Amino acid sequence: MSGVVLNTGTALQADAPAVAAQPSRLQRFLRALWRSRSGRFGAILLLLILLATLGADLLPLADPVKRHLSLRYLPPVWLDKGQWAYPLGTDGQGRDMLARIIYGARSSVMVGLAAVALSGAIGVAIGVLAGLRGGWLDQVLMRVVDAILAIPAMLFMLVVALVAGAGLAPLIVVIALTNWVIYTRIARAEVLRVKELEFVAAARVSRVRSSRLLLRHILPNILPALVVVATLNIGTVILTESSLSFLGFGIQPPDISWGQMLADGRQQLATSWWISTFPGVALTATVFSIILLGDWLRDYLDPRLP
Amino acid sequence: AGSTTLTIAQSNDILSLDPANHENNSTQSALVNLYEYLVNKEFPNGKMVFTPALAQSWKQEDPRTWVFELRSDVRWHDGKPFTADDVKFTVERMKGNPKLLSAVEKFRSVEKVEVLGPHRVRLVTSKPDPLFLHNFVGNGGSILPQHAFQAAGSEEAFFAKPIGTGPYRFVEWKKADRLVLARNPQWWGGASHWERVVIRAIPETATRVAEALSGGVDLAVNIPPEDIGRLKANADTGIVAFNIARNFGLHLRTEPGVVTHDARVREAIDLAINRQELADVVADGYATAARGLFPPEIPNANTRLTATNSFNPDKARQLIQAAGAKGAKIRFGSPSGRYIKDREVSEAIVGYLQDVGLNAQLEVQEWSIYNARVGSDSHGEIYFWGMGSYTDASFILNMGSLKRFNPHWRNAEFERLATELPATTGEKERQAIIWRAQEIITQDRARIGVLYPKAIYSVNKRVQFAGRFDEMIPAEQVRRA
Amino acid sequence: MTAAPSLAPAANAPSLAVLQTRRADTVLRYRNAGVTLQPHDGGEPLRLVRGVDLEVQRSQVVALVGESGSGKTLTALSVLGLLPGNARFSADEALLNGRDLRQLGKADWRRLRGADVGMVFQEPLSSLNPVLTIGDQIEEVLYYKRQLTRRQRRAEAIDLLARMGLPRPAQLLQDYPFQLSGGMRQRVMLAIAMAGEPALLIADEPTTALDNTVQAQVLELMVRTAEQSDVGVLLITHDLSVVAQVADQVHVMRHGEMVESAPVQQLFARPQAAYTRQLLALAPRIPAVVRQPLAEAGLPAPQAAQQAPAILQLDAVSKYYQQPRAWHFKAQKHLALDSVSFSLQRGRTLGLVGESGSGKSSLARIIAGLAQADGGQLRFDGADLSDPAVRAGASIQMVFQDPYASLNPRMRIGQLITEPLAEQPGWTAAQLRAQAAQLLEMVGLPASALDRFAHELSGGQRQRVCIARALSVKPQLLVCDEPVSALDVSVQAEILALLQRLKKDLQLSMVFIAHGLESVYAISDDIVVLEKGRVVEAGPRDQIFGAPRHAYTRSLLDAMLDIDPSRSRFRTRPAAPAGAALARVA
Amino acid sequence: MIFSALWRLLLQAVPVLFTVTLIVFALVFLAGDPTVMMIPDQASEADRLAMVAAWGLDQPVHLQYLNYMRNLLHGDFGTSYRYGSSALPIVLERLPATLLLAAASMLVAVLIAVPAGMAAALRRGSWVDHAVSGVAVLGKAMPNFWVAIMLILVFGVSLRWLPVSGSGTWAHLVMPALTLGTAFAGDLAKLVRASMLETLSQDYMRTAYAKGIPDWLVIGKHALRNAAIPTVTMTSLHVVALLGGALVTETIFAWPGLGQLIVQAINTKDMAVIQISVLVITAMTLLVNFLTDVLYRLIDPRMKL
Ligand SMILES: Nc1ncnc2c1ncn2[C@@H]1O[C@H](COP(=O)(O)OP(=O)(O)OP(=O)(O)O)[C@@H](O)[C@H]1O
Ligand SMILES: Nc1ncnc2c1ncn2[C@@H]1O[C@H](COP(=O)(O)OP(=O)(O)OP(=O)(O)O)[C@@H](O)[C@H]1O
Ligand SMILES: [Mg+2]
Ligand SMILES: [Mg+2]
Repeated sequence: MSGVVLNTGTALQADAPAVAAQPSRLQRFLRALWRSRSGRFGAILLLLILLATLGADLLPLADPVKRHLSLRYLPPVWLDKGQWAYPLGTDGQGRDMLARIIYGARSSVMVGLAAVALSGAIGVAIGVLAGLRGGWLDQVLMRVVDAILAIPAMLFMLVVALVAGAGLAPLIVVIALTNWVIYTRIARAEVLRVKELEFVAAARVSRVRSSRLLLRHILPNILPALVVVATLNIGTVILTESSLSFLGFGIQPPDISWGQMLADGRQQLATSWWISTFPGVALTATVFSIILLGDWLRDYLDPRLP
Repeated sequence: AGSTTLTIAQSNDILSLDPANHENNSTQSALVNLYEYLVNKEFPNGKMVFTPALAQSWKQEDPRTWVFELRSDVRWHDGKPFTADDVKFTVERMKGNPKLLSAVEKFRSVEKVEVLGPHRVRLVTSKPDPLFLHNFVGNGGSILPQHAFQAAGSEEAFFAKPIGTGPYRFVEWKKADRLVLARNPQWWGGASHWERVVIRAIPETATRVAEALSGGVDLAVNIPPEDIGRLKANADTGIVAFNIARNFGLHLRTEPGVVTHDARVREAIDLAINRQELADVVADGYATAARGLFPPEIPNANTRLTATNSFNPDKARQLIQAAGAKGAKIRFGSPSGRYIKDREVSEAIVGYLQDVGLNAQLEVQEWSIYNARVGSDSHGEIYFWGMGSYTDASFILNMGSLKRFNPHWRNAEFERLATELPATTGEKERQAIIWRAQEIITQDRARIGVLYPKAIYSVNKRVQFAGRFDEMIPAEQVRRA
Repeated sequence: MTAAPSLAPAANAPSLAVLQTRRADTVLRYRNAGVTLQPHDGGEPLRLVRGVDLEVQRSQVVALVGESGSGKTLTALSVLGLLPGNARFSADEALLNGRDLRQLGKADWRRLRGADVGMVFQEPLSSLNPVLTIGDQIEEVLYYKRQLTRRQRRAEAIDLLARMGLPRPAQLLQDYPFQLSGGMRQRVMLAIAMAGEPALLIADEPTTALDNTVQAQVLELMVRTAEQSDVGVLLITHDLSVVAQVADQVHVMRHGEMVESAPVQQLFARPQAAYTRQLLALAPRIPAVVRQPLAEAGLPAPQAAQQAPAILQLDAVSKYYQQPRAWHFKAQKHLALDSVSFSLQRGRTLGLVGESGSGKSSLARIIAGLAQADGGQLRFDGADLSDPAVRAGASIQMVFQDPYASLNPRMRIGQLITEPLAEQPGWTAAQLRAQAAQLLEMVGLPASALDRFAHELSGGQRQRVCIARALSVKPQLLVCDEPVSALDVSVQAEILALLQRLKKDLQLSMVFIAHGLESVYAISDDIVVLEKGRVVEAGPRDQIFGAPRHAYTRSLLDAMLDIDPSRSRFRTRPAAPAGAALARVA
Repeated sequence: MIFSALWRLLLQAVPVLFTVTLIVFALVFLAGDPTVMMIPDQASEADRLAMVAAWGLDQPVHLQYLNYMRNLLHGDFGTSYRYGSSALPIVLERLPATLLLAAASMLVAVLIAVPAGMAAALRRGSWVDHAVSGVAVLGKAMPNFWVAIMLILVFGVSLRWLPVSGSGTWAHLVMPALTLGTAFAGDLAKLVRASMLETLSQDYMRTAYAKGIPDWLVIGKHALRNAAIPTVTMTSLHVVALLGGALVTETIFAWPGLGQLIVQAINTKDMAVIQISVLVITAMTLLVNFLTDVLYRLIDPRMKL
């Protein structure tokens, strides 16, 4: 043959040092997070919220459910008649707002995390199944998804609350019951995309078992998109809890949640604004930080961006 | 809103234009402007009396027979005259249709209706009915036009554009938004006061208060005590607060196996509650502390059941100690937002119970679930109930209703009284039975009265309205200031 | 052979000299131009382009060549003031049509673009706005650059398209880019660039993505347009045969610097820079002898293939695709493969050629088992491949066109290449790793690559990984679907050499698909020519290349560009260009 | 393609609508006896049972469902327990208000988000970009009812510019539309920004700039239209979400939409009304999806129907 010069030498050696200096994945992740201004802000904010939530018992806080009928509607400390013992004031039952907000974070954050984890697991499993199998199974599952989307969440709520009673766990179940369809849709779309990618075809040619195809090739490649959706979804779910509280279906006393405080205090927004505003700020800050993190994650996981 | 329009904000939507097919006070409070009763109930000086309305007068020919003389100058909104046939039609319509919600309470004792003349009608009951006149007031009591039903062809068609005899004509009903009524110039009581009456449904309290403040409505019901200051401070608005036919009470389980089976525990619960503090602080003074189950305006209400000296936490602690129930878990069910301050009251009571050594736990439920639990007997040891719209304290002896609310409570004397009452006709004797029944049930603490709440309305300064014990809002009684 | 075949003496050198003296006709002149880029993350500024001298005159085609990333596009963009926001341009002199590019404001740039300089961008489909009609995209230039009325615009647009040799120009105005073929799109791009009657036309890799046949058409058109409209052309490419065919003057760039500038004949005949020499040496080519009639070349007449057993046999294989249509319930059936039959003998390589869309990939996927044939039969070693058991036992592997896309980005190279093995019982992790290292060595990669991810390798390295993976199970048949067309010239050469060596060492049989005929020639024993899903010609390589029988094969071969500047098919002034040029100037 | 798309719409609609009736029926059945909610306190158990029988609720559940479906196929959509009249008109009556609010909030969102998102994309990294992103996230993170009440307090009570609640005039629409629109505008602005950035980095944008035509034309014509597809997708999802009624917002502003109706129907277990509402929403959703597909096709000729 002619015209083709054998040249099997490669440039690998040249850039070998770069490999040695490669930081670990976690390090790279954290470094990238620190470099992004909004990502850093969101991470710190969320960390503070989580710390306060987990360490609430260690903090010198008042009892969040203890009523002081003589100290009702106490304004925050920087206003007239505010007291240092109740830095953020008290509500209509004379309970310490600061303690309630910090303890309330538990249910709100818990609902967000647990409902998203649960619905994510269900939704992804079904979506992957529909996307991989295709055919009639896909059609049936997708029609069910369409139907679920049209059925108001309230109806599920009512049934679950009747069967299981009100409370944190039923609430999580209900949100998961209506929320999984989001993940199903995204997982299915992603599977349909990924399964057409050439590396999947390559794996097929290599006669890779379907379980391996799923675990090694498909799942890892649909996960980034799902992780991003999930982070953003946590914020939405926390807001859903507050809407449900507004309708009387949220977390019920004696459990405390921001949504409940917000919904209860809305009547007093004009007279004792702090009762509804502080939980609102806490909730907004949490959702804000999660969205910021989610946005950052989206950029981080996008291979096209440096 | 022009000065000839009256706008009323209610806290829920009108359910139906059929006065016999809803169980909702605010619906009826709107419909009284459209339809009328044979007689009215008034509460001068805190006592109930019947006054003439479409019936000029009535008399009892024997314990089972009543004759009404009807007004002859009454016309339906379509101009046709009102006659005894309409009364017969109204009564018989109810008896023929079990789906009508008012059928469970209205005209049950009526055996037959005889039209004696165009404006005279006789009703015969199957047995003596001391509460007979109550049939002609309240939900289901509104008289409907026979001719218009026939002309419309179907009930649905009639209620699409209903007519009555009342001071205001139907104009438009936009569900979940507003009912619009207009002046009836031919009303028998003289031309009505307002050109237009608009009754709006504003479920969100904060919005209702905002509408009142901004002058969007003249009258707004269900104002929370916290907003009173704002409404008073506002130049155009003031408030009225008045007694109403409601009570807040607790229902306790009595069957064996639950901790409240022990009478001592039930008594301790009763003693632990500081009703005065609830009334003064939690309800901001807009409620009356009482152990009774009916406010005093209700006929035969036992006025001896007051809250005086009922609060005794020390004794309660002793009783609990004695019963060995210290730290016992008590589940306390409460609705939230159904009645004014319902949850706050419940939260406070749970606090009192904890103070005397019970491990009380609040279980707040959304209303429809809560209500279903009452029906299926699945609440915990205690649940909160706001009863209302009763006509007479003899209601306590309604065994059907008792079964629903206290399915496990048994008391031989009470049951004997319940069988004796229908046979008893004398005013005095009846009162003795009914008072005793109230005593038994509160002493046994199957039900414990807590408060008689008041209604609070916001009233724009351009109108005057004092509020009614039965919570009706007849536009004719709202006057330009 | 190592160098370009018999170069003609630099016949038109004097004429070029004449052209260069006509300074009045200089459209673009850069002296010591450079582009500096300030990275977003605040690092050191990068000098991406430096010391570039450039001169383009009317009617002259100046080529800018160089490997990928050498700064060609940046240099071109600087002429239009379209450098990225964080890039800075500097030069001792930068004149376009007499205007100093270093002192232009925003509005000046806008006036200059389209009117003084028009540009044709690299990818024809992505460079046209997908949601606007062709007419819209041309007419807006006519409106803003030449202030034509609506009626004039339409007439002029039709005229432009017609001049570009596009059929049905009036209807084309209503069409959207996706409705046109690659060649048509490229011509539309050219029409847009020419709509403002610019003095300078810049064409950035205008034919890289195109077929041989279409490439020839587009080049022809460009050169013709330049001549007729008296436009200077700056042509950017890395394909030396294109340069040889159309350029008058050539600049070679590497790492942002100009390494050599010379008239075209001189550059091909006497390359000065080492890099230029390397480029010329790597360019794949077909021996000139083959391109002459066989008899002339004195080659033996084509002979029938030896009677070795067939490892793969296709018998009337067909494939349909569904195409949905507006206003119809039923989708249209589209026949992508129409009774394709051929056989491949053990140990031989079969080259599959044909223009874009002729069904090559469809066939490859069917052979590899990624798609089902709708008719016909495939036999592997005599056994019917439609039998799942036979399919499971058939050791067929595939190498895909895009090495990056065919490697899972989230798996390490070591795992990737032994994945087919891991499916077989009896392999321990350590054994797999050792095997992986061995495979890497075989394809010429160091063991250090085992723990890397695909994105940490270069394109050529990735394709080696793909080959290693395909070879891990010691397949008997390897299907390669355009394994080199996405790669640089130098890398292409590497991969071809590797395949060649492995084939010999491992006794592989191969199906090799490419649209670069040079590489097919280099590697195949037999050739099958596909046209619209049908086999039009099949036979031993030298017979197909030397004595094509079918007209379609001939047209494919004719469209190949010679890497010899003296054999230009496009220049209309080969012998006496000076005269032509002078005549125009006069 | 239009035909087959319509055909596909029908083919999808039937199983979805069927599934919906089945799920809703099962849920309402599980939610328990509706008569409990209806009867007055005075009623006895016998009264309640009489009502159960009158409504046919004493039949086995599968017969109830079959009965319901048979009536449905005969065009009888059932009777509302709560209103005592046919359920279909009750639901249809609420549709205009719901659609009006959905459309108005969509308009608000688009009018805010498109310019904001474009400005952010065109000045990527500048203070405009940061401001848009910040406000967008904030808009999403604030609970709807909080925003709604604040709007009422400011514009209704303090400034008295707008009517506090109700429906009827355009002025009534402003605050509910703002509440829903701004919440969605945040998401939409971020999406517009992202797709704008994506579009701006495309090769054809360079071609457009290289033509030397005015910048507004490059942005407004070449970029915006290409960035429109994801925007349309998201907007249609938003509209679909609002079809079910914006419960919270409707309640606060006393807006007589489907959301309030459905909540009340669920609370009273008003089977017929729940069924029809959900069926109507499903049908509307499918229709919106179809129209979205048609719109895609108008924007981008490459889209398949
Ligand atoms: N916007 C940019 N930001 C950072 N680096 C860039 C940018 N544009 C180009 N470069 C870098 O500048 C160098 C020259 O790029 P250029 O596009 O001019 O190369 P080229 O010669 O046209 O290559 P090819 O043949 O691959 O098109 C490359 O290293 C490229 O990575
Ligand atoms: N999945 C598919 N659906 C519909 N049509 C298809 C599909 N795949 C290929 N085709 C059509 O089949 C024909 C052959 O396509 P194929 O990809 O095999 O061509 P090719 O020869 O590999 O072309 P290229 O050189 O451009 O890769 C083309 O007309 C193509 O449009
Ligand atoms: Mg380039
Ligand atoms: Mg191909």
